[in-house]
Amino acid sequence: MSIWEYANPVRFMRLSDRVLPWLAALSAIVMLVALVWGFFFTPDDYRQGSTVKIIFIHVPAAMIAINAWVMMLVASLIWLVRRHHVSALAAKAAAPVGAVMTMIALVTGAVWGEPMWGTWWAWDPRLTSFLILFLFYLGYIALWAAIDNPDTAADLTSVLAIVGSVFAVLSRYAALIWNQGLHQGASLSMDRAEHVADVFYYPLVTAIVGFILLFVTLVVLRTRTEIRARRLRALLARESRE
Amino acid sequence: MTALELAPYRDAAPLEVRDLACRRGERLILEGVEFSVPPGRALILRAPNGAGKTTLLRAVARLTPPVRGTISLSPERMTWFGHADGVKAQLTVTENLDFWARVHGSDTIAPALAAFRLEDLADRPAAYLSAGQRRRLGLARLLVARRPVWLLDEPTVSLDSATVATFARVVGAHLAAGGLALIATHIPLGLDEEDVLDVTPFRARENAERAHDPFLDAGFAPMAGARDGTAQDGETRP
Amino acid sequence: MMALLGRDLALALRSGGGFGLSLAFFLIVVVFVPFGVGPDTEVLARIAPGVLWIAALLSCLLSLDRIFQLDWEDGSLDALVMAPLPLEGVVAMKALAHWLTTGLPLTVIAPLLGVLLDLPGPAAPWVFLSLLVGTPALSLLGAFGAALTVGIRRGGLLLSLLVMPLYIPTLIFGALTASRAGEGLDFLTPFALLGGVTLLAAALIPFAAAAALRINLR
Amino acid sequence: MMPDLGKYALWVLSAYGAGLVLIAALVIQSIWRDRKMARLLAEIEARQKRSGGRHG
Repeated sequence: MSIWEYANPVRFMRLSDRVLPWLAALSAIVMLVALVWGFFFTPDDYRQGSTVKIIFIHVPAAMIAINAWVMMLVASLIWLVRRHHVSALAAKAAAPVGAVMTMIALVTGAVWGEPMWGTWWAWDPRLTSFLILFLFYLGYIALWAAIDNPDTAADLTSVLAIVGSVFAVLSRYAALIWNQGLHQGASLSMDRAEHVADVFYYPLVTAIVGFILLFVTLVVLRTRTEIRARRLRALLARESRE
Repeated sequence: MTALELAPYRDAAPLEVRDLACRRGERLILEGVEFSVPPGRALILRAPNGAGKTTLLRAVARLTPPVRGTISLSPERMTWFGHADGVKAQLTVTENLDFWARVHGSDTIAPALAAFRLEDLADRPAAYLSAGQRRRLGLARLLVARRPVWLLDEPTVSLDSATVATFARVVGAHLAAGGLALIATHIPLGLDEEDVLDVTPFRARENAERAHDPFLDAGFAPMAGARDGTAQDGETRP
Repeated sequence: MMALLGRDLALALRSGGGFGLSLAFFLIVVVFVPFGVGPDTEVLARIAPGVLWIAALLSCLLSLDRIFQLDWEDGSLDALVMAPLPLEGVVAMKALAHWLTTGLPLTVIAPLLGVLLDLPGPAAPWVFLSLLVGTPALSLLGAFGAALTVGIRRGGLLLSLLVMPLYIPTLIFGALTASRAGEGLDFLTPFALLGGVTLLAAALIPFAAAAALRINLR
Repeated sequence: MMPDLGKYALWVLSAYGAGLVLIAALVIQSIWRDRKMARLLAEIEARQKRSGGRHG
């Protein structure tokens, strides 16, 4: 039994039907724990005061924003190579989630930046990169929406995801050269002791796990919606043929 | 009218199609299509609109890759002529044809102009041609391309009977030179060398269509309706 | 190949649509900037390189949808795919034709229009050179966007939405080259990167656009 | 209960507020659309089942 079995829409529906409630409950619990922990039970930072609490939304959202695009790229490649419909539809399903996460990262970043840097918006390379990423999400979603034939749409958006990835990475470096920024370095890395104290580190990791679970839950749910939409389309097409 | 003669095509070979299945969009339209056209013959595809004549032609041309099946000749030996004639209004008749001649590496367009009675119009911009003249110019591309297999989708649509006769004469000369043609049309050209194939029997059957489209799988049915509420409730409850 | 280039150039010049209109649009945008930001020559001089780049980029967008749309509508594209030309080459030639009729004229008049914006003397040649090196990437990426949207009715707006994010590296490096040259700073790094982006686009985009065209023709 | 957020209370609360509202909107939209699609599909399935045994 290989993992590709679940690329069959019917099998995917059966499996996800069983898994989704547990996944949803788990992600809700972890999210709740992380945010309550982060909001109520973490101390203020000596430099940033209570604004440091924003990290528990800002950083996980930003991580999901980037990794959702990576996941879409991988799913697109799988669709192009192996023609598994679920893969293409999962990429489609992930795009709005990624776009909203990007928006959350931008909004919380702006709200965090105002007291810290004294401005709502700085054209700092990292913020700029997220804005650019948001534009890529918009284009990707718009292309899916504009094409009537779903297989054609899956193919074309996959090509766009590949080319877009190359140019998104280029834009990232372009933004770096364009304006060396205000952002602090990675807030979370292997040598965490240097960057984030334990009191922030553990709730932050919990929040990241929670966001990942939320992302997976939403993508599974939305993929189910897309599969149903495809089935609906196929049934209507067959009906109109009679 | 003098008889039209074309230089014979080299290495003439029959077009054999075996067990071809083709799709339009995501749907399987035709399956099990089998036919063979020897050099010097034309096969007329007949069927009501929407039955898949164009789909079949595009599959043979590999414009839409077939789902299954074999086609004995490669697309490099075929020319395509569809509903739209590919004529550029801003270019003259000569420029239009010259372009396709250069693309296909042919050295002369004179025979093509002659065959479609376009010599007198050679320097006229295509914008000033009548609908029939324009269509003839589009069809003249077939002669310039010098390929032995012609795939024609409704070539005689909107043509008057004189132009149809001209066109039939050109197709006749093409066949006499060892070429072959696959023509989707409602109006037979009245050629001596034509056979007719009805596409309707090849329409994809229900179970073949289902096998092609995983979203028509019967396994969906029990879950799509009744059990739906349960799946998402976990999402709202916590 | 040359036949295709010749035909596309002739079509662009005779139809009068793309060629003249892009230049006129470029002129209008550049003229509008002082109306928007005020006639202060110091301010204008500082933003001139960026304004010229943005105006050129927007003018370039206008004619993108013509790259494949007309050939798609009249059936020439089907015939071209069956013709003995690699589709990647067709894409490259069409992008080249677009550049020769849009990017190149824009490049040539940009330093002249710079006069209207008090473009600093040392920046003028670099506005020209950066546009010369950068605009081919705009045409190539535009051809990719045009290939993606060729089957979509009224896809012009979508085309812009898809293509503009892809233009970001070119815009950043191009405008940076020109403005740094004006300020007497190091401009060779962004200039080299600008050339790098164009080369990458030239290497990658014909394949991606040809793939998109094949998908759309199915 | 409420932690003392000091002078940054407004910023912290609005960041959490905005983040949670966006997440909630996404979750609700996802659920709503899935339900709607499931309902539409169920209707069509039922109709096709009624209108002849050939459909599955």
